[in-house]
Amino acid sequence: MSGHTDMVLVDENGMRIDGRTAEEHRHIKIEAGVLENADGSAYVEIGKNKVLAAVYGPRECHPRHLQNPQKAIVQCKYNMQAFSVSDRKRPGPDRRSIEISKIISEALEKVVLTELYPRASIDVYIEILQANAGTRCAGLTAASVALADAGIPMRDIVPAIAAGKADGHVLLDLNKEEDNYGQADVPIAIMPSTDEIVLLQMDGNMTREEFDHAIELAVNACHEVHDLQVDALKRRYSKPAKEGSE
Amino acid sequence: MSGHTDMVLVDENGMRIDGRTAEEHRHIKIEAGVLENADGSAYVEIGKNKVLAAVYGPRECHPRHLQNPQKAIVQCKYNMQAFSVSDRKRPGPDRRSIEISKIISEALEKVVLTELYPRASIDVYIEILQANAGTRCAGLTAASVALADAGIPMRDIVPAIAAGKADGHVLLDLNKEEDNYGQADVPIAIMPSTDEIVLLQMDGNMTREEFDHAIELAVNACHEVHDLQVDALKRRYSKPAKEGSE
Amino acid sequence: MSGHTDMVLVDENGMRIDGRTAEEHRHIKIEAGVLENADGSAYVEIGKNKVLAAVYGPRECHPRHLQNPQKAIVQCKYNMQAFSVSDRKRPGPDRRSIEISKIISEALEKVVLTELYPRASIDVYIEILQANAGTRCAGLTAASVALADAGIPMRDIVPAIAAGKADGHVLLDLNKEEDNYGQADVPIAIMPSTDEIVLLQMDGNMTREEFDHAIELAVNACHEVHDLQVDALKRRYSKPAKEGSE
Amino acid sequence: MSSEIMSEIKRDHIMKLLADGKRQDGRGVTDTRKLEVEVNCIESADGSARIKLGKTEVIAGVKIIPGTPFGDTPTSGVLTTGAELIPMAHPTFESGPPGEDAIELARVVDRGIRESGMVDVEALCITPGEEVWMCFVDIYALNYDGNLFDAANIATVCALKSATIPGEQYGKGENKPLPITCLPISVTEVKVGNTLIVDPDYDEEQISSARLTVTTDDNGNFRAMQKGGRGSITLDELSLCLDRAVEIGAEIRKIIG
Amino acid sequence: MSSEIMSEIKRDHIMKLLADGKRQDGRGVTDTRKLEVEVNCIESADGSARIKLGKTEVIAGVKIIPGTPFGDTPTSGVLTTGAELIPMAHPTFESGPPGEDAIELARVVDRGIRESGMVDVEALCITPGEEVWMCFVDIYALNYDGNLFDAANIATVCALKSATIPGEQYGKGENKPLPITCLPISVTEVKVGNTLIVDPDYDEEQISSARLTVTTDDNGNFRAMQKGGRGSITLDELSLCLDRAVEIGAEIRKIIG
Amino acid sequence: MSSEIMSEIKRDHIMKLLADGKRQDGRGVTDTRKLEVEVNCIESADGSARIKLGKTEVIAGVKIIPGTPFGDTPTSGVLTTGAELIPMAHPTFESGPPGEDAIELARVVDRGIRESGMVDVEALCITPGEEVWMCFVDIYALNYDGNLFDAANIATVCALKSATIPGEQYGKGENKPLPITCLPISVTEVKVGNTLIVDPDYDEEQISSARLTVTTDDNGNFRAMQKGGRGSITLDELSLCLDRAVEIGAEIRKIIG
Repeated sequence: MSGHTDMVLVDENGMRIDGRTAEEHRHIKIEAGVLENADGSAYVEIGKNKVLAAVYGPRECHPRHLQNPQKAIVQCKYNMQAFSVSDRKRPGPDRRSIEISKIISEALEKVVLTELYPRASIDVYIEILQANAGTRCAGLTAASVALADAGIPMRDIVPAIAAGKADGHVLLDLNKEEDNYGQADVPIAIMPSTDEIVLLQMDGNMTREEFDHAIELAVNACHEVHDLQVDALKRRYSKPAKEGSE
Repeated sequence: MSGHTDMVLVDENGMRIDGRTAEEHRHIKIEAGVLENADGSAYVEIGKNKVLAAVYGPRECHPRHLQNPQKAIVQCKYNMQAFSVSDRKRPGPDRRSIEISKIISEALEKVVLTELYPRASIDVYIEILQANAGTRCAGLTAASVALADAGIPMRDIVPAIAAGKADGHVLLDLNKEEDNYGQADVPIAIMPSTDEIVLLQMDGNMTREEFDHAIELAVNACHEVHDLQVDALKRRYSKPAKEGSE
Repeated sequence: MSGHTDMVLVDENGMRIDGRTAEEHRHIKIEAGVLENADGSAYVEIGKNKVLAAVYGPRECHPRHLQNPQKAIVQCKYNMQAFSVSDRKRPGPDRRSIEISKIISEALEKVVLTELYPRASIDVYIEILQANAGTRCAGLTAASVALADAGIPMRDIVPAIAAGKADGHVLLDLNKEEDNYGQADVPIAIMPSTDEIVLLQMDGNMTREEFDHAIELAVNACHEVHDLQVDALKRRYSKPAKEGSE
Repeated sequence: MSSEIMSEIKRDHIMKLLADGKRQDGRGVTDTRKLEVEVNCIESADGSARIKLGKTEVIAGVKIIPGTPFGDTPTSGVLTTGAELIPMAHPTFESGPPGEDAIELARVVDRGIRESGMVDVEALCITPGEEVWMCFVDIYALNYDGNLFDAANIATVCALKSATIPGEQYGKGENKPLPITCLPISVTEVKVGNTLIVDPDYDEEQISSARLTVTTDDNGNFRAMQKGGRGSITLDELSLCLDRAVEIGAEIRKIIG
Repeated sequence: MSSEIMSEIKRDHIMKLLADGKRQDGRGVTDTRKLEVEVNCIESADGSARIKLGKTEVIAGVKIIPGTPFGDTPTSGVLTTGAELIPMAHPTFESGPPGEDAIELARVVDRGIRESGMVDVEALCITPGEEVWMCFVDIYALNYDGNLFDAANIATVCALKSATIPGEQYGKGENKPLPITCLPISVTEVKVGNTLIVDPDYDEEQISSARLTVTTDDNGNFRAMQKGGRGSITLDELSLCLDRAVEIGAEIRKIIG
Repeated sequence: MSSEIMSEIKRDHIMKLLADGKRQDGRGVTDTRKLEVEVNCIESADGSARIKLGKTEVIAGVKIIPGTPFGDTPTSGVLTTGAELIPMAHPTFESGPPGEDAIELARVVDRGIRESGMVDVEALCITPGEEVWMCFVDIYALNYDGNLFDAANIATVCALKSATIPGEQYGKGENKPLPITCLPISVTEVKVGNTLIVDPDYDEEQISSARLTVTTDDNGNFRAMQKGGRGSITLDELSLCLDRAVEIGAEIRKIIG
């Protein structure tokens, strides 16, 4: 959020530089069951973001001292591939990806029925193949589908999307330019059956009115994302089972 | 120890740049029981040095392979906070702090009745908030008080102080300038009841006579430090117990 | 392998810059039982390469999860000392030494009768004191002798040597200049009783004919190296036992 | 008595109190603990503050050093925030490089400072494209009894507010105060059962399901938020948190202002 | 049924099939699996390829960035290859820095590319001694079902072949294709019992004793080899591998060429 | 027989001998072990020495490389000392980055060299403020049978004494000997029971309570000291150690001088 810019990100007709209105999200593509070895997997594109998620588990929890005798833990690792951003990203976890891994793990742990698998670990791997603002939401969206694809019982399938502010307008689903030169970003994830929030961050500068509007846009859009998640799972189950799982 | 300098560190009247005589130590302030969670703690100022020490234990020893079936081990970690020195110190242990942690651990293990707690660890954490020559002695002085505050049985409460040489004079308790531009530094810690040495280092250039004089100064000053340690503990025990320990 | 050079590495008489013919290896010196503590050890010089190898084991395998209930594992660590190369090498394993450690471990595991020592580890340490092209072969040659010196039953004692190509000629046992400015390098190790290959790498540019010739040279030379290995062990056993092993 | 039974009893006790709107230490659900601030306590730092929030104790120090600007912001100073949960502060904290908790803590504090523009980074330029002041904030937890987010935020804000650019030390002009534009204040609440409580202590954090930190600026605008914990919050709860963050943030700003 | 018994049964099954020259998935011993290549799938990369070799799936991306040449090669661009066996790809892969398997994989792929001169590094010079293009190849295993060596080699070759030098992005002239001189192709075989089989799947690798990777260039010359595994290969077996590497390498080169 | 009982028996044996002023290997309490020194054994180093002190064996190598001076000492060369306790040297040594024992060893050796001014670092200046010779000493324990401190000190002193500044290799003038001003020698004693013994072997170190290393220069002045171990030493014992360090140091200096 630089906040200081003369860049026109929304024109006089309310049109954004990629042709969207304020309340439109980018094109979303979701596919379930895309990897052979993982117990569950999903591929998500949101605009130019390309994300893979894979789930292994419930399986034995490593390291041991993290085991919880009452329930499973969800361990998510979010990773940006070296070529996914405009400057090459040095391999290995940085502080940003450690934080994102933590909040996605927490969001997923709310919806997974962890009490069914004491001592186990449910491992979620999110790989960002291409990043263009919104990867944590794309990653969490993909992870939820991968968990469902793995047959892990959940209270809800979690959709995530960001709203934000750029050029003084509250906008849904910021793209890279809006994120770089805009004034605020609010990624959010909900349980669609209750609209309860399981992930929320905000940075930038927003009045209460702007923020309330952003949340409204994002919650509505989350329901759309959720429909696409369910669609992807339906398509997945109508396909013949993958060869490896016979 | 650069040793090469034209700097006048001791004037014609034997007065040092901070107004002390050769045999005077800097102002010392010791306070016991300064942190809530630790089993014992102490705060020490010696001149511009500001040091916190905390003790946890006896408690289970990690990592396991360090356990001694006959007695407890003392594990000290000495750490300089990033802003404690004039150039910012990069966080994390460096070679100097690893060495200091080792020799302080060894000094303390001599006085703690470790045989009372087989397999246990007594963990001592020394944080240097502000450094101005003499932090290892200040840290060990604080650690001893923190151990006593934690109620851990000891043969003696260990005081530590350095003597050294600057501008050709043997001096007690070098300050930063004397340490930087002087000719020798001799940190020492003793058991005051027997004057046995539990910590000793030396670097620089000293004749036997100079060294003997330095040791004499430092041993005498150790007894003064010890009195201040005992005072601090008396004040501590005359205070009402800390709230957390009711 | 730069491959592009005007440097004359082989003269019109087929003579190399260090006076060897194409099919000659550098001077080789092998000594067994050179270190006191190790269960077995060897020192090898090949030209200007100077290499020490030490063996500890069979002993308990660390880390535990590497234990194999059916047999011992061979764990080799190849290390270049900081001063062994013309630029100082930074201490600690780099990617090259990790790869070399792996392929030497695999080569040795073929010949050691690992099935005699279930769950154990046989630890092989190779230290390069001085490097001059050919250290991995010198290291493996030394390690084999050290294993025999440790009394560990083996199918064969493994010799290793490289062949290569420089200045357009297929040459045995490249020296530093031939390696730097040559066109190919083929390190190889065999079991001399059967000529089976247990280590093979190649990089550079070779036709099939050149490669076949290189292999022929190297396999023949391996037998010579093997004779020197056996000699060293004979000398070792005719010496009085080292004091520490009484 | 096992620690599990202990924590079960403690949980019941806290929940029972909360049912009557009360807390272990006598506070109401929106009351913060006593705040004590000591600024410029570390002379070797260019700015520092040691603060107590109840029994939670945090020290933050600022070092300001000339350095090279980032290529995409050639006229901006650089602001970096690190936090360490040193083992001195709590028996469960371990030695070693910062773990995910310390990293999240530092990043949430950093976002509040950065996004509010508290430090005027443009005024930290020495020579455009070549040299700028780099401002390192290092935060250490000294004693942990809950709500490190707000304690670290307050310590950082106080340390920056009191900081001096050490021009003379580096031959870069005279010393002058670090240019400060506003005071971003975070307010953290946790959800215990269905109750949101402000400035939780350790026990309350342990039994809470979700956490929300909301950072506001002097105008009551939102500058940073972070939801944490393995629970959820409803939209109504979010709204309540936002109201409280503005109100309580203003009170804290008055105390340290 | 224990995994050991399972693997015993699997081994017997595979060995029995091989006795008749057959394999689990119906291939003959010299047949490679179906190869699917998608190039330039990643717009943020300067070149990329995602490939499937049977069920083994690998993505490789190239980033090309201006940098400083090495002192001993002032006019040469720099080529760097890294590989990660991320835990997404197989239940036995673990998080963390590359282990010995990933390092060996990256180095063997790197040697094939480097020694063949596939990328004309002299053409990557911007200002001699001062600035050259640095070419980073990053390889990620996405799904591991054996023969990562060949899969990673193919993905890398395809990614480099499709790569563009991003001159405009850095104000260093116009964009142009990365200069490619040849296509080095590796062919990997493993030894199961006394049979050498090409392009092994996971089960075949698990029961194999030795592995040989042979990389050839467009002329059928040898550019890199790597024997792996705890077994041995005879000179005759080596000869057979070399023949096959030339022949099969040429076929693969045709597919991706 | 368990290793604990073994060590109990060994301890009794050593203590009984010491009561008569004798040691396991026939030495008196102030006798050092046989010293063998081989200098310049490593041609790739700019100076090197491999030494044996009884069965303890250490190699030290020096590399001298042009580099940038530290800002506060623009005309001084740089001296760096590292030590590794590689697993080759003893069954209890482990692979990995230097632990606290290796770090203490390197730092004590370094202090003796540095504080004595053995190497004339002012003579290592190439261009003031810009370029100086950097002198890296790397020490490896090859076989550990006690008293690595003195073995490492001797190896380092011999390696430096034999070192050449490689001016020609870097086009920085002709080769010349590293300028040496004196020979700092450390003498290490340990306390077993109430007896101080010089140059302890492994068994003696194992049962000792305290260790004292004293480094003297050619004039018999003290340059560095380090007390180690979990025991104490009296002021009288200290005095005795200092006397011995001067005397024995002079003998060793003669041997290697």
